[in-house]
This record gives sequence, structure tokens and C-alpha cells, in this order.
Amino acid sequence: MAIKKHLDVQPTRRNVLTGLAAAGAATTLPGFAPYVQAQSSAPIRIGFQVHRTGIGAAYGRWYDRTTTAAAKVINDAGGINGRPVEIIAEDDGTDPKRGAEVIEKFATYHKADIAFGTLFSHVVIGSAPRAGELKMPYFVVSEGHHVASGMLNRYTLQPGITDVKSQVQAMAPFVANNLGKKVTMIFPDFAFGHDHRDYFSAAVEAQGGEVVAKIAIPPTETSFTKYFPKIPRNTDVIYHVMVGPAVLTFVKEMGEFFGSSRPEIFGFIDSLEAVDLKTQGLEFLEGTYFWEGNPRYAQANQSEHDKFYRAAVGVDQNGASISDGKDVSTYAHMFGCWETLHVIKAGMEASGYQGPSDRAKLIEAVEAMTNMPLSQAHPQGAKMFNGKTHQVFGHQYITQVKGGRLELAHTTSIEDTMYPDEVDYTSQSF
Amino acid sequence: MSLHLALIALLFALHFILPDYHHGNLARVMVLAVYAMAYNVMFGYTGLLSLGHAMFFCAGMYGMGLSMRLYEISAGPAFLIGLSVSVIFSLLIGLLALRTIGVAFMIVTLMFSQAIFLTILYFNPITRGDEGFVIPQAARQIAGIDLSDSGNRYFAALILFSICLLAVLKLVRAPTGRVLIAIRENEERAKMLGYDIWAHKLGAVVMSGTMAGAAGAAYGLLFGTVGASFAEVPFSILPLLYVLLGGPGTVIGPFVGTLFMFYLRDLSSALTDAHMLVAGVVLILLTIYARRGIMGLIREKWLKWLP
Amino acid sequence: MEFGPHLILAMLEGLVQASVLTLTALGLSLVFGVMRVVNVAHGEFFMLGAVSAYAITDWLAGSAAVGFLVALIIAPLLVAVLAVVCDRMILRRLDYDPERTIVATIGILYVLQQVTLMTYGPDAHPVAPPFNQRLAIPWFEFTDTGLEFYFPWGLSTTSYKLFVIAAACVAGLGIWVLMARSKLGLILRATQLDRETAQAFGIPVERVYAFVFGLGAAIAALGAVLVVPIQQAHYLMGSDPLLLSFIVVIIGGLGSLRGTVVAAILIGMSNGVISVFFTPTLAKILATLLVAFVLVYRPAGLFGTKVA
Amino acid sequence: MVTVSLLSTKSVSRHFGGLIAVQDVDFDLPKGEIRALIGPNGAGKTTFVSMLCGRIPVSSGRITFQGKDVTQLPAHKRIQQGMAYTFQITSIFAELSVYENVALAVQPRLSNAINTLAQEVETALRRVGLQEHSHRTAGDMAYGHQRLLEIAMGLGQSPQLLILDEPTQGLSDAEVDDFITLIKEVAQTTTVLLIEHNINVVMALADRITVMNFGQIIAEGSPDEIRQNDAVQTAYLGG
Repeated sequence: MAIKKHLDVQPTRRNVLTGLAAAGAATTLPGFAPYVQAQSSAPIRIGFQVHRTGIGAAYGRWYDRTTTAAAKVINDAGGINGRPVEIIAEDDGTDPKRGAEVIEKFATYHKADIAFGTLFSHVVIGSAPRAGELKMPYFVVSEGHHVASGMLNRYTLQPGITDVKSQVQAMAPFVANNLGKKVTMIFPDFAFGHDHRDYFSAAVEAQGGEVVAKIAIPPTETSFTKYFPKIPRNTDVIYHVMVGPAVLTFVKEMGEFFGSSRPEIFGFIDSLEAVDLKTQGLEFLEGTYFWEGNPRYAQANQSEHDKFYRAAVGVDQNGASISDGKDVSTYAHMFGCWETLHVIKAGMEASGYQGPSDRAKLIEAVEAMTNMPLSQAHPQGAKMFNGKTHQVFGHQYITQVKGGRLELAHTTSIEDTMYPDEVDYTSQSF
Repeated sequence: MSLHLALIALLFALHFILPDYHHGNLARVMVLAVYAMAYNVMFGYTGLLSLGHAMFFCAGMYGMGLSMRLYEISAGPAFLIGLSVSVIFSLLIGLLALRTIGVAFMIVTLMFSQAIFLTILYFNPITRGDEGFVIPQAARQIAGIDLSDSGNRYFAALILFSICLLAVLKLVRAPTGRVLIAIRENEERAKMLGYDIWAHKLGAVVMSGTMAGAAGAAYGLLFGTVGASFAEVPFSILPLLYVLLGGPGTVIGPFVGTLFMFYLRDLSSALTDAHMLVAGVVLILLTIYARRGIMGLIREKWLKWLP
Repeated sequence: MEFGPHLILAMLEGLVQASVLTLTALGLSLVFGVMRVVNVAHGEFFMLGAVSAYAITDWLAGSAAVGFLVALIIAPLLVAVLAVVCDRMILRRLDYDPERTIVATIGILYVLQQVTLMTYGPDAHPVAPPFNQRLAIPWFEFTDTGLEFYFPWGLSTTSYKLFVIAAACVAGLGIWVLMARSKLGLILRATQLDRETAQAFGIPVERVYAFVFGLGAAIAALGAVLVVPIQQAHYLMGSDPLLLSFIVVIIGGLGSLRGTVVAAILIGMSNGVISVFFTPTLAKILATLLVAFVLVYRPAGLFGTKVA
Repeated sequence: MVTVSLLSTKSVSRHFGGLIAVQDVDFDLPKGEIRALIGPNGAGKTTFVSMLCGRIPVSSGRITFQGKDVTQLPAHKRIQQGMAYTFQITSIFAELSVYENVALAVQPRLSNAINTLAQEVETALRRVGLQEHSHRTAGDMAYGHQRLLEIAMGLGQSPQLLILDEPTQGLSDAEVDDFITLIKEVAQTTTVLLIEHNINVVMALADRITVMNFGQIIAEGSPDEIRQNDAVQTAYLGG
């Protein structure tokens, strides 16, 4: 049998010269080892692109844990089409160049069925063209608007997490109607920050509000006090969305700047993902509001599905690791990995996926999806998938810091997150 | 000469032999090796240590990419625009930065490169900042040849690599190349032999910058993305590492260094999550035991004639 | 906020930055000046100072002040020991060759970063400041009744930030006394001027080098311990201080301690002040170009005689 | 007797900050001569010569070479017009071969004629007696050989004017004798300006001697005249 496998090399353009390839030490290098055709009992191989090093490592670690947990749940329930799921993780270093290399590695070396993962949008944008060329379905969990904007290709989908544009525009009614009409935005001078700036400005104006100042902070900044005087005095609400390790400084310095007389503050939890709210200096946030993709603290109305998901990933009621209460999760985003894997499972089962030749069928099956009800597969909440834009839409949560916990204050409807289609990927050929 | 032609022939032959994965890697390595060779012209041969080479790479990459994104120019002309932008840009930087020498030159190039990086972020509506943008697969064609096809990509990379390799070889064999080496070895003496140091250095910067720009434009065209991460400091350090590891002042050293670093990262990340640890230890050991880089070691021990 | 108070605030912030930058840059300047080694891992020593400060204060969880004080002493020592080990095991074997030490210290950088990631993790952690009162700062205006003082909205600093400035001054002064007034300083300066001659005069150059490398790292670590209650420890925090101190050392003029201090203050302050007038990223671009053009038109730096 | 002036200066001065290194020097070097420039340490000889060949700019004054004003020309242009300068401290391309070193000196005169290049290099090396060492790495050779290489590079340039800054420093007596013979031969086709401390070399070679002290020329004349000049005696003996 072993011998048979070794002879079973796929015909390629270099068929004539395969003999040469067998020569010498070359065969000991990875990638030279002959591989076997997918068999019915062989695992489904999912290439998992993960931020293990670089600036995204804090997210990557939890994406990793969530993915592992989801794969275990799927496998315990019999896998996909009766085949177990195998997760092949590769570090992308939070670097677009490496990201693309990793996609190539999944496709041509690991012979993965599909690729999946990663948060930082520049990595997704660096990787997606290769995924398209290699005809490798690439399921991203990055919340970037790049998928639905039409920038990518038919092989790239985002069925597990809503995008920034949705999130931001869904926040505007709450902010304008409950916190105040005059908003000052503080955001990183990243493309991601600019998405916030553009989509929120438009949405808040539609609500009769006004953005009175837009303060773009350079990505290399480590201290912020000097920028706060740019906040106009008549500001009702500060809208902040910062990322990176300097956010703690940002919040602390904001506290020192305003002292006891602060405006209302609304922030994206991206700032404080993986950060303990009990951290010294964050008391200032008491009473302020946050967008959360998924509430970190188990809420009074916690669904049984969230309970199950939480336990499976190993997260306690406070959103921290069960084994270490100080190890806080990236709860607002990481559910996307869980849900995406379940969408992949559903898509593969619907399309009767057998192997790489069925990749187009898999994508068509996912494109055909619409309603995704709240369930064990979708513990964050019900969702609507738009097959044309390859983007999912779902509920958003607004929580308020009360006694050092994030308490649910408002849940937006799915409709709040919808916007007109900007692309129809289904019209592209495979 | 024969060695270099043999390398090109080997790379050509490898196209038919290599499994897909290594075939793809090699295409990438060849483009990055062009970037490293460009760096070698300035650093290895002329002795100008730049810490901002990413800006030249990006001049080509964004010159090409933005002309396609904003003006829908087709790939071939866009590549030439990228190249022209690199020529003008490296001339400009050369004129300014060459007023300094040594560590000041390092900082000046570093600062200009940082300014370029920040400018890319600043003009986000045009450049899409850190995220960058995609060059659509359909647009990546020159004379009807689809550059996103793996075979075509490999040959495009090989052609660019061969042109640059032979150009560098010709340069270092030519009297001009000898002068560059003389400048590296002893600038004052070279001047007192009647050489116009300034003009030669400027020439080296422009050649290096243009070649780096060609690598950047090619990278964008062959792999379909343009992004600000190619303007960040670590991307400027990369060719320095490639060149120092491969062997500064050797023609194929940069290629060897690039190949080595690529597989060091790739193989070690297969073994462990801590691939940076492995890379770090290997770098330290190599500097201790191969003081002139891999090709330098080979030249010292066996092939004294290696250019 | 009005222009005057805004400027004062930006300058105060700039001064805090400048203080820490001064220390980090002095460390690099010593190593660069005496050993002619571009230590790319310098930022990682800074990072390790911050990370070990977190580890120490976390371990001595009882009192913020005690923990901080212990960290202030222990963290630089730990980092110094590590640096000396690096010097003995690696740099000395390279004979301090300028090019090879660049690659080797990049290697050290990778190793330190990865080891920190594996042990300390990817998260940012804060260290509680030993004290942190918010201090409002008065400003004046001319009214009908003459000069009046008032407390403008937002114009404030904290006692800890003032302490950082003071501590950096004391540490800087200490380094100056060490270099200019002590026998050890004489030895260091002699080694800096000419390694061979120093050796001929019986100065144990290798031990001096190990000492300098350790001291440089310790000073960076000290700066990090001071800044970590304002900033937080993170495994990637070393790259910015490295770049900035590198710039400072060159702008100041190679080997000139006075130049290093002046350049650190200039760069720290300009970073703050330019931000008053321009949008932040544009301010960064301008500050960066300013550094470039200072060097283009003054290649030896502000206080350097000759840069080679 | 009409002499053609190859190089002349008109009140050339050089200040470093407040320090005057060279002051108002009028100097004239006729074609075909071997001229020695002597003076105590710090007399300004090297500064003066550096101004002649353009390594440092003049603070004031004028320099004429082959009848053309070269005061504003950068060093490499003056070299291209026929000057050659060998350094006081050995300054060769240590990592390159002996051949490469000389080739670099010869190359600017030739246009792409590789064969001629090899011949010329060969000739220059033979004249200093280094033809056997052609493929050695320059930095690996003995000090005396490095000095000879330095001179070979000067010869390779086949200049109108060869400026030698302390060429015999560190040479053995036998090497010094060879050197004297060599320069005598060179002088048949080339004007030589020699800064030298070794008074025996000066006396053996120089047609005329210029003496500098405190940045000024204090005497000029034939070796005999200089030997008997009081001012020179004072300058050297401090008397």
C-alpha cells in the first residue's frame, strides 16, 4: 500500500521529468514528498492562517484556541461528510507578504482543501489575490470591508463576522439618539480607521448628528495627551477606535486629560480586546459605552449556545481563560472563527464536497446561504449572508462599563447593519 | 561568467522539475533577490549602507500600482512608469542623501524611507494606506501573457532576475564597477586617482534604486498586491540581511542569502512556532562562523576568482 | 483649547518623551561611541527592562511603590547581566566588526523577542505608578482687571510624569559624572578614542567593552522602567525607542554625550510641538523630514566634529 | 634661461578656524624639475600640497596648473589634467590585488582597451619591481612593498606632476636607495614635487628645495644654497 501511494503522483506539466525530481537529497525536502489523492476517510484539511507573531499575536492566540475548539466540536459530532477536520496552522507573522506565502503553502505544499483565518486586513488583502489564482477558497475572519467592497475575488468569503462598515453604521443611531449629536472621532491613521471615519460620519449625519472633529493618530504613536486639546469643547461624545498595544495608554491619558468632567464616550472594544477591564487606570471608563461584536461578559440573557461556546473554547463568565483569570480573550471577534468553520461545514455538506475539484461547488453552496439562525453554530446571534457580496450581516451589541463589567445596553437589528451591494461576486467566473 | 549562466540555466531547468510549492517560492525568491542585488550594488560594491531601501522598492511598486489603480493603465506601460518613477526618485534621494556619509547616510535614508511610509498612510484615499490594494488578476497581463499564471510568473521572475544578474556582473567586470569597489575600499584614494566620486556614487544609487524599483513593480504585478508594509523599516533591513548573509560584494551572494533566509523561515516555522528563535540563533552562528557571508566563505575557501 | 495652554501641554508631553528618550539614547550612544557597534538589539533591552518591571511588580503585588522601587533597581541589573552575556558569547567572537555585529544583533533581537513572546505573551501589561496625582496647571489671560490666572480645561499633568522628568535628569547627570569626572570615565573615553592605544596603556579593553555593553543596556532598561507606568510593557515595544535613539545619537553627533542629550530633547519636544500645528500624521512626516534635512545640511550632527 | 612653469600659486592661504596653516604662499614649479618641499613638523607642507591637488579648498589665493587656473576645480578634475598624488600614510586598496590597485590608477587614461591596460599595469609594476606580486592582495604585503605599490599607482597615472608626500617614510636603507634611482628615472619624463624628511634623499634628488615654516616659504634654492641658509638652520635647530 505504501508503495502504491508513492507511485500515485498526480500528472503535472513536469511529468516527463519527474524522474529527475526523485534524484538525490531533494526528496527529503518538504513539498517533494509525494502525496495521495483525497480518500473518502482522509481528513478534510483546513489551512489556518494565524497571527502567531507580530502585532496581531494577542488576537492570533485566541483565534487559534477558538478554531481548535470549533474543530473539536465538529469532529466530536462526526466531522464533515463523515470525514474528520484537520487544522493546519501556519504563522503569517501579521505580515501581508508572509500571508500570501502561507496561502501558497496551504495550496501547493500542505494540499489543504481550503484556507481560513486571519484578522488584520492588510494580511487578507495581501493573501486574497494568491488564493484567487490558486483557486483556493479563502474564508476570512477579519471584519474588514475589503470583501464586500468588491476589491477581492470570488474565492474570498467572510461568512462568520460582520464588516466594519456594518458595525459602524449600526452604531450611529444609538450614539446620536442616546449620547449626543456632536461627535469627535479619534481613530488610527490606518485604512481601518478611515473606514470608521467615513462610514460613521455619513451614518451619524443621516441621524441628524454631526462629527465636529476627526483626529487621526499616526500608527507609531505611543503618547496621546498632546492630541486631546484638538477635541472641541462642544463635543458631546468622543468616538474612539484605537488598536495596538498603546491603547491602554490612550485610555489612561484620556482619563488624566479630562479628569472628572468628561463628555460621553463611545468606543470600539478593538481597543481593549485581550485587556482586563480591571486594569489599573481603566477606572476612567466606568459609565462609557462600547461596541462589542459579542459581549465579553456573560449577560443576563445569555443564550444556551453562548454558554456552550464559552465552555468549549475555555472562557469564563468574565471573558477570561478558565485556567488563568488574567488571560483575557478577544471575545468580540474570535467567535468569527467558530462560526466560519461551521459555515464551511454546512457548505461542504450542502455541496457534497469530496476534494479540491469540488471547491467551486463549495463556494456556490456558501453563496446560496441566507439565514443563519442563532444556534450552536452561530452562538453570537442570528445572521444574514449575502451571497453576492460574500459578506455576512448580523446583530451588534452595545455594552456599558458598570462596576468594571460590560453590561449589555442595546442590541441592534440585523437590518441596521445592511447597506446596498457594492459587488456581485457571483457574476465572476471561477 | 559560466557560473552565473549555469545558475540561470539551473533556475530554468528547475521550472520543469520543482514541485508546485518550491516552484512558487523560487519565483518569489528571484524577485526578492533582485531587490537584494540592488542593495548589493550600493552596499556590497560601493560601500553605501542604506537603511531605507524599502522606499526605492515602493517607488517602483506604487508607481506601477497607482498608475494601474487610478488611471487604468495596462500592466506593461505601468511597469515602465514604475521604473521611471524609481529612476527619478532615486536620483532625487541620491542628490540629497549623498551629501552625507557613514552613519549619517544610514539615518538620512532611514528617515526618507519613514517619510515615504507615513506619506503612503497619509494619502489613504489614494493608496488605501496600510491595507494597500489589489491589482486585479485580469489586469496583470503583458502582451497577452497572463502574469498570474504560475509558469508565466516564474519565467517573468527569471527574466528579470537574469537581466539584473547579468547587468550587475557586467557592471562589476567593467571599469566602472572597479571604481565602485575602489570607493568602498578607500574613497579618498579613489578621488586622488582622478575619479569623480560623487558621480559614481550617484550612479550607484540610481542603478540600485531603479533595480529595487523594478523588483517592487514586478512584485506587485506578479503577486497582485501593493501595500504599505513594503515601506516599513523591517523591509529595508531585509536586503541588508540577505546581502550580509549571502556575501556582500559577490554577484550571486544576494540570491543565496535570499534563498537561505526564505527557507530558514519556512522550514523553521514547520518545526516550531518559535521560528524567530531559530532564525535568530542561525543568524548569530552564521556571523560567527561565516564572516563574509555564505558566498564570501566559498570565495575565501575555494573560489578565489568569484566576482 | 486655546493656543497657549495647548502649546504648554504639548511641550510638557514632549519633555516626558524626551526624558526617556535621553536615557535610551545615552545607552546607545555609549555603546556606539566606545565600541563602534550599532546595537540593533538595543530596543529589546529597553523592552526587557519594561517586561521585567512588570514581572517584578506583579510578583510583589502588595504595594505599587515597593514593587516599582525594586523594579527600578533589579530590572536594569538583570538586563545588564544579559547584555554582558551577549557581549561575551557573541560580540567578542566577532571582534566587534561593524557589519557583522549588525547581523548578530538582529539575531539577538529575534531571539529576545521570541523568548519574550513565549514566556510573557503577546499582551500589553501595565505597571501601576507608585504615585499619580493629576496636577492642573494654571494659565493666564489679560482681562479688564489686569492679569488673571485660571485653570484651563484639560491643561494638566501628573505627578508621576514630573517624576519621570526628574529621574531622567538625575540619571543623566549620573552618567555625565561617571564619564567626565571618574577614573572609569577616563578609561571609557580613552578606549573610545583609540582602542589599540588604550590596550597598549594596559586598559583591559575587552572588560571595558563588556562593561559598556552592560551599562548601555542597563540605562535603556532604566528608561523603560520609568516609562512603563505611562506606557505598558509589550513584546514589540522595542522598535520605536531603537529608531528614535539611533536618530538622536546621530543628530547629536557621534560620541558626544552633550549632543545626545540636546538632540533627545529636540526630537522629543519637536514631536510634541509640531503636533500642535499640523494633523498628527503630517506632523510625523514633517518631523521625520526635519531630521533628514538637518543631517543633509549638517552631516556631522549638531555637536559632532566628524562622522565617519 | 626660459623655464616653462608647470604649477604656480599666487598668495595661497588656508585657515582652519582661527588657525593659519598656510599664509600667502607664492610658489612656482618649472616643468622637468625635482623639487623638494621641506620644513619642520607643522610647517604647513601637507596642507599646502593638499591645496595644490584639491583635497582641501584654499581660503584665498590662486593656483595655476599648465597655464590654467585650477583653483576652483575639484580634486578629481585636477588629477585628470595630469597631477598625481601619493599619500603620506600608505593609502592603497588593501582588499584588492596589486594588479587591481594599479589598474585603477591606469584606467582613467585609457578608453576600454583591456590589452593596453594590462600592459601599462605591467610596466608600472616592473618599474617599482613589484611585477612578481601582481596577484597578491595588496594589504597582505610588507610595508615597504605597499609604499612601492603606492608609487607604482602614481606612475600608472603617467602624470605631468607627481606629488609624493613623504614617500620614504618607513623604508629600509636599501629600499631608499632603490627609490632614489627610481625617482631619478621618473624625473626624465615627469615633474616631481617631493615632501620629504629624510635630508639625504632630498639632497640626492632635488634640483631645488623649498623650505616652509609657520605656513610660509622661508627659503628656496639649490641644495647647496639651502644647506647654507641661516633661516633654514634656525627653523630646524630652533636656534
